[in-house]
Amino acid sequence: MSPSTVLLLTLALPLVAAVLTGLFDRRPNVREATTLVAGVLTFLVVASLVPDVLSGLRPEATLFEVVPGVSIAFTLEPLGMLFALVASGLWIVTTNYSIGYMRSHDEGHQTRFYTCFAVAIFAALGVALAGNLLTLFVFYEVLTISTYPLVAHHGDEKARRGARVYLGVLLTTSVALLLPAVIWTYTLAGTLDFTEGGILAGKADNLTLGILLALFAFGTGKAALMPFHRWLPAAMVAPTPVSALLHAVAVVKAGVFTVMKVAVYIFGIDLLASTHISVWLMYAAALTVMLSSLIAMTKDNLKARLAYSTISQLSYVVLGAALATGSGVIGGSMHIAMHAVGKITLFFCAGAIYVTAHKTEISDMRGIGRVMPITTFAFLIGALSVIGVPPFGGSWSKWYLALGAIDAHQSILVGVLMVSSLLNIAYLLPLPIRGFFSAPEGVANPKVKEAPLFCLVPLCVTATGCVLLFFYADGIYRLLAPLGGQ
Amino acid sequence: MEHLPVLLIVVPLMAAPLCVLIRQPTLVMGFALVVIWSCPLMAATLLQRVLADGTISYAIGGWPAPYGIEYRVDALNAFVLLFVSSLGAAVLSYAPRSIAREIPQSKHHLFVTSYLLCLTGLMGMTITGDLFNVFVFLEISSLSSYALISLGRHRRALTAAFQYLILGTVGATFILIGIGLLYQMTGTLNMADMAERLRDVTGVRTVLVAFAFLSVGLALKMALFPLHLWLPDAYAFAPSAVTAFIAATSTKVSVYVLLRFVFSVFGVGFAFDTLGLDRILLPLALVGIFVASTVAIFQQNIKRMLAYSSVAQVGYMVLGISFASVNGLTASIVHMFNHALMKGGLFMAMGCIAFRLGSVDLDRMRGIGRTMPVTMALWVVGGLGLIGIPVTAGFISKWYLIMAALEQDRWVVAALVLVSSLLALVYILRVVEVAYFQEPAEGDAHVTEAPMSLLVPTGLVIGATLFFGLQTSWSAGVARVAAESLLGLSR
Amino acid sequence: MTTVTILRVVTKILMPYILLFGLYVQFHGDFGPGGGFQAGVIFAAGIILYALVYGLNSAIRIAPPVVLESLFALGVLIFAGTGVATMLMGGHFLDYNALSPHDPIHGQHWGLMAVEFGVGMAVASGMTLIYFAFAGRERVR
Amino acid sequence: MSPLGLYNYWVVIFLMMTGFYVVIARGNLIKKIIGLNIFQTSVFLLYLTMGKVRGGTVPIFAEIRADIYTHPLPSVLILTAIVVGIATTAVALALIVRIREAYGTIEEDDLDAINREE
Repeated sequence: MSPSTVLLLTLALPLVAAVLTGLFDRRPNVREATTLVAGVLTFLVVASLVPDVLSGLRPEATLFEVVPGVSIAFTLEPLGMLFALVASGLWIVTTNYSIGYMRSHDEGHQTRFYTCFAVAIFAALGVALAGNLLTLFVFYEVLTISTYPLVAHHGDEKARRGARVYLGVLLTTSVALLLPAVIWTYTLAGTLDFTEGGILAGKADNLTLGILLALFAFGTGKAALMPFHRWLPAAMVAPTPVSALLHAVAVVKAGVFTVMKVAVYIFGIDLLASTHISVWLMYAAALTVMLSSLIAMTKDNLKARLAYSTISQLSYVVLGAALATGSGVIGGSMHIAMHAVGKITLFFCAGAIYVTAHKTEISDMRGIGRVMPITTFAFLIGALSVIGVPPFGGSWSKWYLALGAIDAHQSILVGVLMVSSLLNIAYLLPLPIRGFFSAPEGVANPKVKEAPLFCLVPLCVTATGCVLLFFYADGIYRLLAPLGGQ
Repeated sequence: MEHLPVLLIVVPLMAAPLCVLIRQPTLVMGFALVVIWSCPLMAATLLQRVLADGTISYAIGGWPAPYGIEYRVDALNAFVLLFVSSLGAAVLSYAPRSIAREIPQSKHHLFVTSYLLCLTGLMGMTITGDLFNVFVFLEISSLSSYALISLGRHRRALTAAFQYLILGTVGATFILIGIGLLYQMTGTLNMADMAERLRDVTGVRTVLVAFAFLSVGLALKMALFPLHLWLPDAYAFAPSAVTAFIAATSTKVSVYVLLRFVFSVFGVGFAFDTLGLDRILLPLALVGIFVASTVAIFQQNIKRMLAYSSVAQVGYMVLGISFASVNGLTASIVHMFNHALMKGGLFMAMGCIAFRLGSVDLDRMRGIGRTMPVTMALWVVGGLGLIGIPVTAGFISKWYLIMAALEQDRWVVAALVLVSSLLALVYILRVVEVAYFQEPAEGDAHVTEAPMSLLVPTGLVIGATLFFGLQTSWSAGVARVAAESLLGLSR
Repeated sequence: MTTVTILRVVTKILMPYILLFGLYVQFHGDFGPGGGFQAGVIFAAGIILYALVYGLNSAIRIAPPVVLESLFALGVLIFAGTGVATMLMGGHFLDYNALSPHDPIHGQHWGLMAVEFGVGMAVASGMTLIYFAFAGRERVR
Repeated sequence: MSPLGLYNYWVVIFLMMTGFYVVIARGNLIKKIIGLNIFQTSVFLLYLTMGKVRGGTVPIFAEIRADIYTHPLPSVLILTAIVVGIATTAVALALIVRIREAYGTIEEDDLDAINREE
């Protein structure tokens, strides 16, 4: 099979899975098996392209010409490769987890759930493989639409209101800011292809570029740059596997991925560095990091706290892009993967606690570590990775980000990174601390025990992943090295 | 082959009286379907030939162009002919099952006759190169659409049809006055000939008055805000198939005639530089988009909601015209097509819902996403198109429109267009929430999916909106050629 | 219905002349003022007069609506059919010259005659139908 | 030419405005249709006026040979327009009859009130 066929196969697999899950409405076992098989196959297909990309090949495929000179086209480059691996890999784990969660919770409309989930993965892979800005935008919107039913899953007034905010913010920003940015870029550059070194150099004055960058940065609502972060906490009404999808695998990562991609392949980091148009974006991102960490500390609801933590972590990636240095870009990109694995662990644990102990507030979780030791331990690992403590994956991305900040002569930002790590500790560690060291209160109910196996295995897998990523970060670095020009 | 332009008109025109002669409902329908599907085939052939060889001219009665009536086919009207006839055919294929519930059987052959006449009128308006012919065909299509609308089950269909008749006739008479004044100034009725002769009399007041009468008349027929008052009732109370047909074709043809008058007869220079048409059209279009979209949000009757959305969408088409640039016109023309598909498909889906529920009220649509999953899925895809989400055809229209606005540095207009699509989001989402996230009412829990004979045509039309959201060389590509020729940039 | 003898007798006398005049106007159309539309209206007026005096039912007996509908359709078909015939004979649509290749004037003549005949038929039956449609309604309240 | 020399146009304008006013201002549907007819008639007159040539005779090609004919084309056009007008009136009257049957009134205000109640 030629690499371009493989590329299209990657996209086709989740789509086929979506159709099949829809057809197997009456047979839940077959339906979920289909999702699992599709997930494994997708991951394998994506992984099979890794050697090609490492050796410098860029597989391509083109489908339709939508506007003159711009087609629905796919190109696989390192950043996309990383995102595709993360999305398809975590799809498998999340599916496993969903089976446990959805069944033990007796959720309704499970077929709709799996179908939309598969479509969302399809869209995320489309974003990852997009060969130009238009394709990326198309899949970005498909992702928004396909996750809307997931957020509104429960169908009650609360869920619908949350979903309305979710859809409202994401569509408003993308239609009102991102779309004009895309069209404007097209009128300026005459192309939308992702090109190494960018396509905008020399095409417009600094003011125009600055406005464009702002449109892109804020238009990518999924990157949750303040003040367009409201959708993330609102989407917390969704079932936990959905939150995992939104916060770790697909949605937010598609957002920061877009920002990174635009910075690297549309503007080009040299252009950003030489014109200094992205300096304000660094500070905007830094502000988001600090503010959302502070807000996270005030939240007692575990999922809400994790949501604000996600907002803060996403801005690391945006910061990496805005730094416009090799290390910054690599650090930011790496953080996409590191945070994904760490955060998904945390959400899995939150879900597991909710499913078994029916607790949502952190203050109610005293002594949870005594009854659910594995879950709480996994939570600790995930938290440490997100904080950036060795030997966990998250430490590497923060390391490179800090290097990038130094390269860009932004010592304030180095400070921001340090302080925010401290804040991370302050809002993430209380749960395991209380869980292990406080006396059980209420949770001492004898019926409460460890989460179902389908939930437990995935969260152990991802927790292990946090550790493995620390030792195998070199591979990711080699993959991403071309981005930073190293 | 040489007779193709006139056959396109004569075939449905002759089929209409034949339907009266046949009378037997099933036979009539079968016959009409065969006839009506031949129209898109002919139109496609025409379009293909026009794109390959340039404008085709056909002299009726053998009298050559400036004296006799001429049918003149170029890329623009071949495209309009193609989509009007295709949607006409698609909706008629859907009609048999739909009208079985909504129209007494004794009137079926008259329904088909009026339908064919209406299509004939619309295609005639499009194909003819003669000004007076435009009026005649306009009245043929209008009269038959009044009759079609009055067939609605609810008695308000009658008052709606009457209101439309009054306003439609006033509009048509305005057009007639305009044509008369132009004839008085130039002594010709042939469009191409008139365009030549008008150059000598550009400044004369009679021409200005003629232009005013024509544009107001056409604005009435295409329901441009604030002359849209006939439309919501007419769409809401007509039989489902009729609404789908009229919504998909009628206003678009009026927009086409406006394009023809402004660009081919009067010329860009006169209309935009001398008269400043854009200064009138642009605000009207924008206000229309916002007011109609906002009103749509508050409708309980979903057909009525979609009707208001149609008024807003006409605003987008007119907005594109007001830019008077290649991209602007491309946006207008391609949106005529895309909107025809989306609105046609949406109203067809509404017909499926009305078929099962007997109502199109939002309250009755609770939980319909579960009881009629396919219909509702199609509806949602159509709705996403109205918002302008990528992959749907509506996105392509928005793309060209924004591009046209940006290249003229009209930031505010571009921003307003984008914000307005969020209003569409609100009214579409309102239905989606009710349909998917609320439980069906007691009496409606047993409702099942619409029959295949309704679903398949609906699915085809909605599927086409997805197809033309990706493969745009057949829609936007042709629209671009047409736009260039309207502006005199090619051929 | 009250019978008014004078009206009935006068109508009986006038009827043939009205119809004859209708035919005159019809066929004189290509020499002088007249033609299918005017003729059709005059013809219809004759039938309507009959209906007024002798009652709707008698009028419907001599001109049943079903027949009128068909005649209406047929009239339109004759008009359009002439056009198709000219096309089949090698001309453009409604190019009457083609009807008689040797003598175009004759062709014009025949073509006009056929077209006007169709128009006359359609208008006469259409007008009568409209009258029947209104006259045949029950009184509301 | 004095303004009154074009008296036909004054008549046209007078009829047009009268008809238009009746269409807008009258609530009775039948009166609306009458107004519409007056409105259309004014346009017919407009066309006929523009075809008239002063001193011209009937444009019929017959034994009488004259030098000046009235322009026949506007008359022909207007014949078509008259037919269209008749068809419109017929459809309108048919609708009015049906409205009367369905609502029991043909006054616009009453119809609006009934429609609003529903």
